[in-house]
Amino acid sequence: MTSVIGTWIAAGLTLAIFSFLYRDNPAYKFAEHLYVGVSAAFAVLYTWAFDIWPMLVEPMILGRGVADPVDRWILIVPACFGLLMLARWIPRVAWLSRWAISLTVGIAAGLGITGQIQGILLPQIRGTLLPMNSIDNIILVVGVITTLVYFYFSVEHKGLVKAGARIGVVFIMASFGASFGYTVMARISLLIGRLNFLVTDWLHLFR
Amino acid sequence: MKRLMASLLLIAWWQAAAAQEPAPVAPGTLEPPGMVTAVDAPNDEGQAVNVSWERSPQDAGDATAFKGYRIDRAPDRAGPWTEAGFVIGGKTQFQDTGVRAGQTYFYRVAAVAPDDRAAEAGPVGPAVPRAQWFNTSRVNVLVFTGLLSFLIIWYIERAKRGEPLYIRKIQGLDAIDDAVGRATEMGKPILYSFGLGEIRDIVTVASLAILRQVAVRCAEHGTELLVPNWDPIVMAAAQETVQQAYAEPGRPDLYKEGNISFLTTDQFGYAAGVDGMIVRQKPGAIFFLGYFYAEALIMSETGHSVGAIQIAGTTAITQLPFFIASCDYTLIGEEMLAASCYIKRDPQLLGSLKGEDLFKAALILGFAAMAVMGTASVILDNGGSPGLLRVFRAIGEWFATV
Amino acid sequence: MNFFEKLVSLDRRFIYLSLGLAVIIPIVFKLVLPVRVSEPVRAAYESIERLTEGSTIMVSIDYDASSEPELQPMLLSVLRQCFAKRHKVVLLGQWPLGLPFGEIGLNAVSGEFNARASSNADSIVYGRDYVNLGYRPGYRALMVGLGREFRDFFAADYRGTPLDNLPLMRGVHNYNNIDLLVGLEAGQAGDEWIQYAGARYGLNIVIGSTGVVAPDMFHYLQAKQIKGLVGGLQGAAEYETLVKHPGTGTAGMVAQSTAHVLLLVFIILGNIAYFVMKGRKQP
Amino acid sequence: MKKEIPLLITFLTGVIIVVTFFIPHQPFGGMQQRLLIWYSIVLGFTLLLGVDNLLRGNIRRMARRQAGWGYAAVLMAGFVICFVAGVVSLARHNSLIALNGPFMYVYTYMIVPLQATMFALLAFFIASAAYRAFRARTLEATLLLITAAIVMLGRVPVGAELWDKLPQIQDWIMEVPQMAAKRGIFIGIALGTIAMSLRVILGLERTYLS
Repeated sequence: MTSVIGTWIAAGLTLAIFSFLYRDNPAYKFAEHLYVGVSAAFAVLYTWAFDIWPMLVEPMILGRGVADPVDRWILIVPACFGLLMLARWIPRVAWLSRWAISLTVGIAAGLGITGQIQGILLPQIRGTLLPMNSIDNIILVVGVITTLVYFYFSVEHKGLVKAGARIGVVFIMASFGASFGYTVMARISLLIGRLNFLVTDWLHLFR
Repeated sequence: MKRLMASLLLIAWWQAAAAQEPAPVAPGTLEPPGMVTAVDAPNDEGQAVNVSWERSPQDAGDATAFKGYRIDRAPDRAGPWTEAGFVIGGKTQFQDTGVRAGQTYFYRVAAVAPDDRAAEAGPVGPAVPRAQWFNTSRVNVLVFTGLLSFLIIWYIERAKRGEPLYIRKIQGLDAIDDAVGRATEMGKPILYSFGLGEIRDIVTVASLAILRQVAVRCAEHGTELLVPNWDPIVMAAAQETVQQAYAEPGRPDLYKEGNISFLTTDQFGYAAGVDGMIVRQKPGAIFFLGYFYAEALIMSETGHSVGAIQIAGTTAITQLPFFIASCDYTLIGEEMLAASCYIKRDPQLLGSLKGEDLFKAALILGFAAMAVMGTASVILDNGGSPGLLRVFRAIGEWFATV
Repeated sequence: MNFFEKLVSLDRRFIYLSLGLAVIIPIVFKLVLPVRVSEPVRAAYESIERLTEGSTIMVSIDYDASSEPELQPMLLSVLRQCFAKRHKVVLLGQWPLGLPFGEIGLNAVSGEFNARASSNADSIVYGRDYVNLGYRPGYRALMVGLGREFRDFFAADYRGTPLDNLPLMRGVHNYNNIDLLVGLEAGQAGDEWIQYAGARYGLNIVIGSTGVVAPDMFHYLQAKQIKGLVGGLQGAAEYETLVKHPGTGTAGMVAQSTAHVLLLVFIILGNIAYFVMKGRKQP
Repeated sequence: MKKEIPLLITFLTGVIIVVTFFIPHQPFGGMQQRLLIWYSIVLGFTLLLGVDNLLRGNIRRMARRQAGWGYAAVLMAGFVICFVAGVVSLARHNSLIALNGPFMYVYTYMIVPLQATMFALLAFFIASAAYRAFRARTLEATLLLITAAIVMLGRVPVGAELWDKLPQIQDWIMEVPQMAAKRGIFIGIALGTIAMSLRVILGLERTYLS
């Protein structure tokens, strides 16, 4: 029974959002605000259940799963940084949140440098070192080179560079076209998913 | 003749089949794995030992006939043994992370049958886990890190010293002045959106530089400039930028703080809000410069429908097709960053762009050279001299990451 | 107003209505078309199929309700294939709003298998055959950190059971103990898995992604940074074909086809109208 | 003080992460792991940042009976329902995502339909945008249109019914020319990211401190 009620709620909300297609209206606004409220509660619950509780409360306060007292009490440092992040809520000390932001930005930047080199540059360069013994290889290498030429900003685009950049644009546009086709596919899939729900899960309740 | 061939084939097949047939083993026999080795895991903190072995003859890929391998560890050849781990059949390696640096360890590996009978091989050792001071498998990353850091920092320094660094002309930029002019002629406002970028996104920083340019032109012509925002922090930065820009041609009186507004942090709420502004105010020119997600399409299509001149720019690859289709000019990816350098002449951006460019030049030349070398080496290899091919492959291998 | 002028100023609600019909009619009548399996999807399937029975596979739920129609069928197919091969599944998530989908999927597929099972050994049991670790914030930092020790981030599973109390996790400490990662991606997390777990630790990765993300994955595929790629609802349908268990992916393919054809017709009409009108303006 | 300490924190953490990438020996290896754990913990708090803003604004709207306060009440009701359901789930089932808990009920019947339908709207928007905006105005746009058409047809079963070569052409476009351009673009983005990260660590780039 509860799932039948649930399905009706879900169907009602789905139709409320779809009603936006006709024009903006109170049903849509209702659903939209409900969504924002619900997802805000979601953020609070998740921070507690998957961050503060298992990563801080359990190891630090309850001492579960940590053998070394150093490992246990050093967690005060990230706990303080986490609280500093929330300093944004109090305008007078909002600047303190910069400390916490700096920590995340510094670590992300540090990971980014070696990560981009090891994760993108090296393997992608390696994948482009190819002999010109097939049409595909030729097109591939020409495509990579001319795209890079297009994004080369510190020489004037004339002569050979201009020709290269022109070819680069052709490749770039073809790739955007492909992205467009795939994106269309994705968006239609989402619609199929929703209409599928309405037809199979909700309408079959009538039968 | 045919018959002879057939019988020959038959014999050959029979012999092959006989060769493949395993040595007769009594059912239920369990033989230990072969060739067990245990060595310190390279390039680590000294917290692991790599144990490897050859498969037991009974380990033939059938989980019902063979369970796996149990790896035992002991501080001495004589024991006492403790189980370090267990892996399924088909595997020939195990990394033991339950060890301490500097201690001595011995290992044995047991083949285990489904009924838990075990046949042990070993012990082998001693293996001593040691910490390394440099991860030798990451030399290539170090070389690239050093090279790139040097190029970028060096060019930033040069740009800071005021050395002029050339940046090519970028098409969409001239269009900015035209667009502002057109909107002014028509007596319509201008709308500028950062999309859903945060202040720490590089593209938002670049967009602020372009906003400044747009704002200066607006102040000169007395055109109204609307900047609806998704992020409150970006909004604050935009207000500051526009206020300064209006002072530049001496029109601070025209600056209206309310025009640079905060809408909502909800994605579709923001899109609906911007759409509403476009439909009501019918801006003559619209700028979408920043980071965009799915809302890009909704907003730019609405802009197109009111006939505004639209200039877009983003590093969000997935949204670029929609901008290209619905906008008059689109700055693609890095072009957007270069555009901000072109306008602002900020030594940091300028210098790092130049450094990146130099690296790109090296890549282009490298790719071309390797293509020639690869082709030549394949031709030579077909001609019977594989030397060059080996060199070609070795160069490729240098870029391997793991 | 002549025909072309009308065409140019077509009410968008007319377009909305025709698209709605193009999608809903095939769904109501449950039309099906045969699905052709492409190479990247087959490669993804094979990389799970070729693993020794009982291998450990990690599945990352990096999507939420907004792309559930595309990625959930992939999750179900992958789980069916894994459980049929008796592979162990370790599930976790990088998108907070998506984790429940992982739990729903595990529950549904293990239920299917357990309904057919006759003994405990045949059943799919939590803790022995699959584990749900849950969600932790951190993205790339988490991915790098797991390369050293899972327990530093997940001391316990999502219900609070310590990892060492779960038989499956007892021997799992880092990526050395994971045979394959299946990343189901609706955004950046896939790139991060490839760059921070794949390139750094040599973790084998298969990506299932939304149609939006898929085109940005082919360069990884060519450089062998990923073993296979399942892209969008079509990819999901192909995977369903391979595991011989048609689901919502296969069912959606006719609607997908009609919608694509309809859109192309609109694009062509729009262009005809555009060129006719342009021609008239320049007498 | 207000800027120096944050800059120092960024510099130190960034440098430690880069250095420990190359030096596995203690104390470096352990230091890296510790920082990564801290990052994960601190990042979780950012989930909370928007919540306060949102709630405060809406409570104000309700209290002052401002225009649209009814919707603000809906928003608050949504928050309270979901929050209570989550607390009950945690208390009774020891897990937020226990399938029979009230939180999953709210998730399945409210969050999923709302979020999924919001995104499903995009299918309609893309259709009307395709009709209105996708014109072969320039050579670039034409090229984009042609590739898009091939991919859209070749990617679905109907493509093979129309012309059996279409799926293969589609595969080839994705795997060769499309991939080549993306590789170029992503190499560019990687270089940009590296440059940005470097400037951030060295304290040259400070916009994130606003």
